[in-house]
Amino acid sequence: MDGLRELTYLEAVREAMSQEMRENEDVFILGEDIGVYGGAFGVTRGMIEEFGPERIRNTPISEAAISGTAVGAALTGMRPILELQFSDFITIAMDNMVNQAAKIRYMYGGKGKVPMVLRTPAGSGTGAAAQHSQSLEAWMAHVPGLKVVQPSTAYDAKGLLKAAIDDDNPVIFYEHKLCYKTKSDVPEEQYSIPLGKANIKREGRDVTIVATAIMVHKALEAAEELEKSGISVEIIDPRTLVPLDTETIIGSVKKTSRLVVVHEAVKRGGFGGEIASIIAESEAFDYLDAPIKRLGGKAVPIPYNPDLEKAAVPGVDDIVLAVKEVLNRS
Amino acid sequence: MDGLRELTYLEAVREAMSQEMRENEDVFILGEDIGVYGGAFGVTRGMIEEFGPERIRNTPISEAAISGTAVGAALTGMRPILELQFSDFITIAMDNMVNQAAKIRYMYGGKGKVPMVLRTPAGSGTGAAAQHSQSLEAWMAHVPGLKVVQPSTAYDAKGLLKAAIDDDNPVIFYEHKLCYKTKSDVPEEQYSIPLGKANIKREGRDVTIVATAIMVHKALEAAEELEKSGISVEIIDPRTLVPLDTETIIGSVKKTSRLVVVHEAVKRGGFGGEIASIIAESEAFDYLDAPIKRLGGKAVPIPYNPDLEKAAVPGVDDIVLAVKEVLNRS
Amino acid sequence: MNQLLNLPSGVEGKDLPALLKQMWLIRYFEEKVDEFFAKGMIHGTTHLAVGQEASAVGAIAVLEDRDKITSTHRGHGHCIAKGAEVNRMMAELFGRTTGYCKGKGGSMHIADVERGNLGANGIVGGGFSIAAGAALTSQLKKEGYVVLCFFGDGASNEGSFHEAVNLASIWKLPVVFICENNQYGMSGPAKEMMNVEDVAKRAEAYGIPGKIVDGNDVLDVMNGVGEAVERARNGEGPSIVEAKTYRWKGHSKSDAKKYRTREEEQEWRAKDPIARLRSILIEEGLLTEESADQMKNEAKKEIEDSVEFAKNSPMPTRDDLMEDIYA
Amino acid sequence: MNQLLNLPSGVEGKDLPALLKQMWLIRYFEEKVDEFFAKGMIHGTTHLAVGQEASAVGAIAVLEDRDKITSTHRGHGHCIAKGAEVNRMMAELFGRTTGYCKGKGGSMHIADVERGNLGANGIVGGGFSIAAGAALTSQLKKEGYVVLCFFGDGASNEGSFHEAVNLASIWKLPVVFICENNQYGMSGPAKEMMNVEDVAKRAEAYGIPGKIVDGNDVLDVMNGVGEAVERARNGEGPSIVEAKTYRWKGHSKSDAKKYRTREEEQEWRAKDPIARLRSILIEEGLLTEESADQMKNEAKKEIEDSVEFAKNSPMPTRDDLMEDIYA
Ligand SMILES: Cc1ncc(C[n+]2csc(CCOP(=O)(O)OP(=O)(O)O)c2C)c(N)n1
Ligand SMILES: Cc1ncc(C[n+]2csc(CCOP(=O)(O)OP(=O)(O)O)c2C)c(N)n1
Ligand SMILES: [Mg+2]
Ligand SMILES: [Mg+2]
Repeated sequence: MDGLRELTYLEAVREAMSQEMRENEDVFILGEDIGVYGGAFGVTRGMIEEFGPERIRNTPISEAAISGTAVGAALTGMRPILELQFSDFITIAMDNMVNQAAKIRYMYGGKGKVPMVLRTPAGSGTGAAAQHSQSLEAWMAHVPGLKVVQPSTAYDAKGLLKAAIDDDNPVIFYEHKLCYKTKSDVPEEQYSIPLGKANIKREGRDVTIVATAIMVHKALEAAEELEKSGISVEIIDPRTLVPLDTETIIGSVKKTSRLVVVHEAVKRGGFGGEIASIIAESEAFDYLDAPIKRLGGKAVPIPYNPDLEKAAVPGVDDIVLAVKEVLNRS
Repeated sequence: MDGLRELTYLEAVREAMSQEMRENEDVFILGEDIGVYGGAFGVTRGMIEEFGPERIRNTPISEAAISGTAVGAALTGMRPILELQFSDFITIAMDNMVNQAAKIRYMYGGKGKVPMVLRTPAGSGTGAAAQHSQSLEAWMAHVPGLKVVQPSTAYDAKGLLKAAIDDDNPVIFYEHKLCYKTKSDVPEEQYSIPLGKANIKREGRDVTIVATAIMVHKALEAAEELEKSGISVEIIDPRTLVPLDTETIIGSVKKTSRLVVVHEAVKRGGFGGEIASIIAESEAFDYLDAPIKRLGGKAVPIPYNPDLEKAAVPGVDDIVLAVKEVLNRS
Repeated sequence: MNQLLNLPSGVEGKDLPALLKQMWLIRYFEEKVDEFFAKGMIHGTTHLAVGQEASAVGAIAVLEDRDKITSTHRGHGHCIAKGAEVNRMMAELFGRTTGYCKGKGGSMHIADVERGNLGANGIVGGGFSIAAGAALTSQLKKEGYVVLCFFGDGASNEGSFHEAVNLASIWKLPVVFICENNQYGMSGPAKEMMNVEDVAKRAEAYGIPGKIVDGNDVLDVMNGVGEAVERARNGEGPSIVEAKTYRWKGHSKSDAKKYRTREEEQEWRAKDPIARLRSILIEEGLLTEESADQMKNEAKKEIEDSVEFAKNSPMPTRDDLMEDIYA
Repeated sequence: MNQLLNLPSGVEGKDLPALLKQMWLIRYFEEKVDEFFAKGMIHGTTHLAVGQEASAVGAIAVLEDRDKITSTHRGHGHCIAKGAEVNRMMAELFGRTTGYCKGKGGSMHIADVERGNLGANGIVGGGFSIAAGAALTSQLKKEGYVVLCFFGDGASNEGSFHEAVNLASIWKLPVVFICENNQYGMSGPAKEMMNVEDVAKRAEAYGIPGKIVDGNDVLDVMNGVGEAVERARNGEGPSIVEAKTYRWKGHSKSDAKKYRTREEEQEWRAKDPIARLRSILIEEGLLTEESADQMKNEAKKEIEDSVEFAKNSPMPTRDDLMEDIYA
C-alpha cells in the first residue's frame, strides 16, 4: 500500500474517524469534552475545527443520555460514534447499550438497525485508580447483539474502526490507554479490517499465546525473551472478541499443542475463560500437551500506587513464566 | 433439625428476611412496589404489614438512586436489602454496585464496609422477553469486591440469604423466577449456609454436571433420565459463584473424569467458561477422559414466543445429550 | 359547521370521528387482551391502557405522518393511534410470525418503524434518550419531523428523564415529551413518589415549557400537544406536556390494586374519555347516535377479526431463533 | 466585638480566623500538588480546588463534628475542611502506606470515614445517592446528623442527581446538596450544558428550597448552607445550595484551557476568596496584618511538613495488593 507512514494508535483512531466523516455525512461524534478540549485523551483534538460543533458534539456529563441519543440517532439513519471518556463509565450507559442497542433489532423481529460505535479508553497503567482503570470488555462480549473490538496496534485500530463504523450493528470499540502512544506503519488511504478476523502477530511453533490489547505488546516482549531460550512463541491477537475468530485460534493450538491466554481484565469471569473453554471443547483438545494457562488481572480493584497497579495485571515476566510452565509439562 | 416444613423458594426468601429483620433493627428493605403490592413477584407480600413502611421502603422508579442509597446506608451502619424488580435492570444500578459498592473498601485502604444485599429475580421462562429475562450473573462475578449467590432450592435460598445479609460485603443474590414455586423442606429456625460452599445435589460416578439456579433442576431431571440408561451422574450446585468452591468441583471431576457445565446465561462469556477453565487449568485436567462440555444460553436476546424462548436456553434434552456426548468419548 | 366553534383550537382540519374510532379500537383491543391473559391464552405480561385512550390518540392526532413516536410498556394505544394494523399487533401477542416482531418481541416491544413508531420499551424511562436521538437525526438531516416521547409519571423519576430532557433542551431538539400521568407507577402513587404536584413543573429545571392537559379529553390533549409540536417543528426546542389520566385496570396481570380505593376508580371511570368524545361529536353534529354505535361495532369487529388473523397465523419455528440478531 | 455586627447571620460562634487558616492550607496543598504533578513526582491524575476554597470551608464550617460529607473528584478542599490531616493526604498522593487509603486510592478516593468524610469519588455524580443513603441512616437510627453532598455544575446533568434529590425530597432526608458551580465541567460551560441559569433552580423540580450563595465569600456560604443544614436537622428535608465560584487551574493536568478566556480567568482571580476573608477579618478586628501573615506562613509550613512526612513514609509492598478487598 502506498502512503505508509508511522502513526500513533491515537492518531490512527482519529484519522479513521476523520476520513470516514469526510466521506459520509451520516457519521458524527458525540461525547463529553470532545470539542476544543479534544477529549479526555486528546483523540478528537483538532476535529471540531474541521467538522464543526454540529458533527463533533460536546455533550453534558450524561452518559445515559448520550448513549441513548446515539441509539435513537442510529435507529433513524445516522451513524453515530460515541466517545465515552473512560470505559468504566459504561456502567452508566449500560442500559442503553445492553437493553436497547443490542436488542432492538431482534425484539423488533428484524426491523430497524442500530449502526453505532461506542469508542472508549480502557485499562490500567496511568495511575487513575479503581474507577478509571478497568477492562470490562467481557461484560459486553456476553451480550448478544453487540460486537466487541479491541485493537492493539495503530494499523489495526484504523482498519478496525472503519469496519466498526461501516457495520450496521452496535460495536463497542475498546482503546487501551497504554496503546495510544504506540506506533506502527499505517497507510494513508482508508482500509477496512473485517470484524472477526484474528491476526497472527508473531509466528511460532512451541506455544500459542492468545493476547488482547496491551497484552499483545507484553506477549511480544515475552516472546523475544523466550526466543533467547530457544522457545518459539506464536502470538494471536483476536482483535475482535465478538465475532471471535475461533478458527485461527484452534488452528494455532493444533499446531503448537500448548495455549496461554492473556488479558488485562480480571481473570475471574474474564473473556479468557471463553477462549480457553472453546479450545477445551474443540477438536484442539486432543492436541493439547499441557493444561491451558490463563493469565488475567488479579481479583482486585486497580490500586493507585504504581507498583501495586502493575502487580494487579499480568506483566512480561508473568507471561514468560506461564509459557515455561506449559512447556515443562510436555 | 426440628420445625421442618415444606416451603416454596419464594416463601423461604421471605422468611429469611423476616426472621433477620426481627433480630436486627439495622436490616431494612428498599425497592419498587415492595409495600402493599408485595413486589413484582410477591416476595415481600405481607412484610409491610409486619414491619411498617419505614423498614419496607417503597421507592420511586429510580434504580440508580436506590442502589446508591443502599450503599450509603450500608457504609454508615445499616444492612440494607435492595430488591431490584428484574435483574435486567442492574444496568441502571450498575455504577453503584460496581464502581461504588464493590470498590469502596479497597479504595479507602480497608476502611468502611458496605454490608448490603441486592436481591433480584433472574432468568427466562415467563414470556417476559428480551429486557426482562436475562441471566447476567457473569458480569457481577467478574467484579472484585462483590459476592455472587445463586440459590436453586428453597432450603438453600433461606440459608444463603441469611449468610448474605450477615456478610459485611455487597452481595448480589439472584433468585431464579422459575425456582420461586419450587418447594423443599426448610427448617423453621434461622440457619446459615456459608458463602463459598458448593452442594452435591446428587452423587454419581460417571460424569459431573456443574449446574446453577434452574439448571440444577433440569440437571436432576436429566440425571433421572440418564440413570435409566445406567449412567450415573453427579450434580454439583456451586450455590455461590463468588466465592467459588473450586475444591468440591475439582474433587468431583477427579472422581468422574468428565465434566458438563450448564447455566442458563448466554454461553458466550458466561461463567461456565470460568468453571471449565478452572478445571482445564487444574490438577483435574489430567483426569479428564473427554473434553469439557459447556451448555449455556444461545447468543440471542430472549424471544417472546414460548417455544423460541425455551429453545434459547438449555433444556433437559440438551443436558442428556451433552452427557452422552462426553461419555461417548471415553 | 359552526358547531365547530365550540371546539378548542388545535383540532381544525382533523377528522375527529376517526379519533373516536381509534379510541374504540384501543379499548376493544385491550379488553380482548385482558380476557386472553385471564384465560391463559396469551402468556408473558402486558400493560393495558384502558381509560387512557385519549392521551395516546389526542397526542398522535396532531402529528404528521412523517413524525415519530417512542412508546412505553403500556404501548398498545400509542401503536394503534400511530396507525398500526391491529391484526399484526394481535398476532404479535399470540407470538406469531405475522406479528410486528415475528413473535419475538411481544407486548412490550411492538414497533412499527415504517410508520414512525420507534417501539414500545420494557425499560421504564428507556425511551427518553432514544427519542432525543431520533430528534437529533431530524435536526441534523433537516428532515423536519418531530418526535413524540410518551412516558409515565413513574418514569419521570428515572435519571434517564433528567439527562435526556436536559440534552434535548440545550440542543433544541424537535421532541415533545408527553407524560401520561395515570397517578401511579406500578403501585407507587405519583404524589408520594415526587414532591411536586405536576410532572410538568419539572420542565422549569430545563428551561422549557411545561403544560398540563386533561388527559381524558382528546381535544384538550390535541390542543396542548399541538402547540408543543409546532414549537418543536419551528426549531424552538422541546416541551413537556402532562396529560392527567388514569388506568382503569391493574398495572399488569395479577394486581390486587390494594394501593388505591374503589371510590377513586369509580370517579375516574366516570370521566371515560370515549364517552366524553362521543357526546361532544354528537353535540357538534359530527356524528349521530347511530353512526357512533356503528363505529363502535366496526371497531369491535376489527378486533375480533384480528384475533382470527392471529390464531390462524403460523408460529415461528426453531429455525427462526437465531435470525434477526444482527443487521 | 461590635464589628461583628457587620457579619451576616449564620457565622455566630464560629472561629473565623481558623477558617482562613483552612483556606490557606487548601491553597498551599493544591499548589504543592500542582507543582509535583508538573514535575512528574506524583502520578495519576488530580483535580485542584484553587480558587474554590471558600465553598468547601464555608459549607463545612456550619457542620457539627458528627455530620458527614460526600466529596467529589475535586475533593482535597472538602477533606481538609472536614479536618483531615494533610500529612496523610499528601502521603496518599505519594502512594504511601501512611496515606488515608494506604496508597490504594489516590487523589480521587481520599476518605476519612472516622471524621465523617465518606470519600471523594471518581464518578461524577457518584456521591448523590450515597449521601442520601447516609442521611437515611441518620433518619432511621435517629442519629441526628446531617449529610452535606458536594457536587459540581457538570454533575447536575447526571441522572444520579435527579434520582437522588427526588428520593431525598420525598423521604425528607437530612441532606444538603451543595453545588460548587465553577462554571465548567471539564471544558463544558455550564451555560451551554444546561438551559437554566442556576443549578439552584432545579430544586423546584423536587419541591425543595434552592438557594444561591457567593461561593467566593466564605461568610455567605456559611449563611446559606447553615440555613439548609438547620432545616435538614429539623426534619424538614433536603435543599440545594449553589455556590458560584471558579477554578483557577485547569480541569486536571494538561488542560490548555481553550474553552475560556484569560480575561475571564483574571476577573475571577480578582475575587480571590482568601484575600476576601482576610480583609474582612482584619476589618472586623479579628486578625491583624501580622497575625494573618503568620497564619499563612504556618499553613505553608504545615504543607511543607506534609511533603516530608509523605516522602519519608513507606511504600506498600506487593503483599498488600490483595488486602482490604473484603471486610
Ligand atoms: C427500569 C425499570 N424499572 C422498573 C420496571 C418495572 N415496571 C414496569 S412498569 C412500571 C411502572 C411504570 O410507571 P409509569 O412510568 O407511571 O407508567 P405506567 O405503568 O403508569 O403507565 C414499573 C415499575 C421496568 N420495567 N423498568
Ligand atoms: C461519570 C463520569 N463521567 C465523566 C467523568 C470525567 N470527568 C471527571 S471530572 C469531570 C467534570 C466534572 O464537572 P463538575 O461536576 O462541574 O465538577 P468540576 O470538575 O468542575 O469540579 C468529568 C467530565 C467522570 N469522572 N465520571
Ligand atoms: Mg403511571
Ligand atoms: Mg464544574
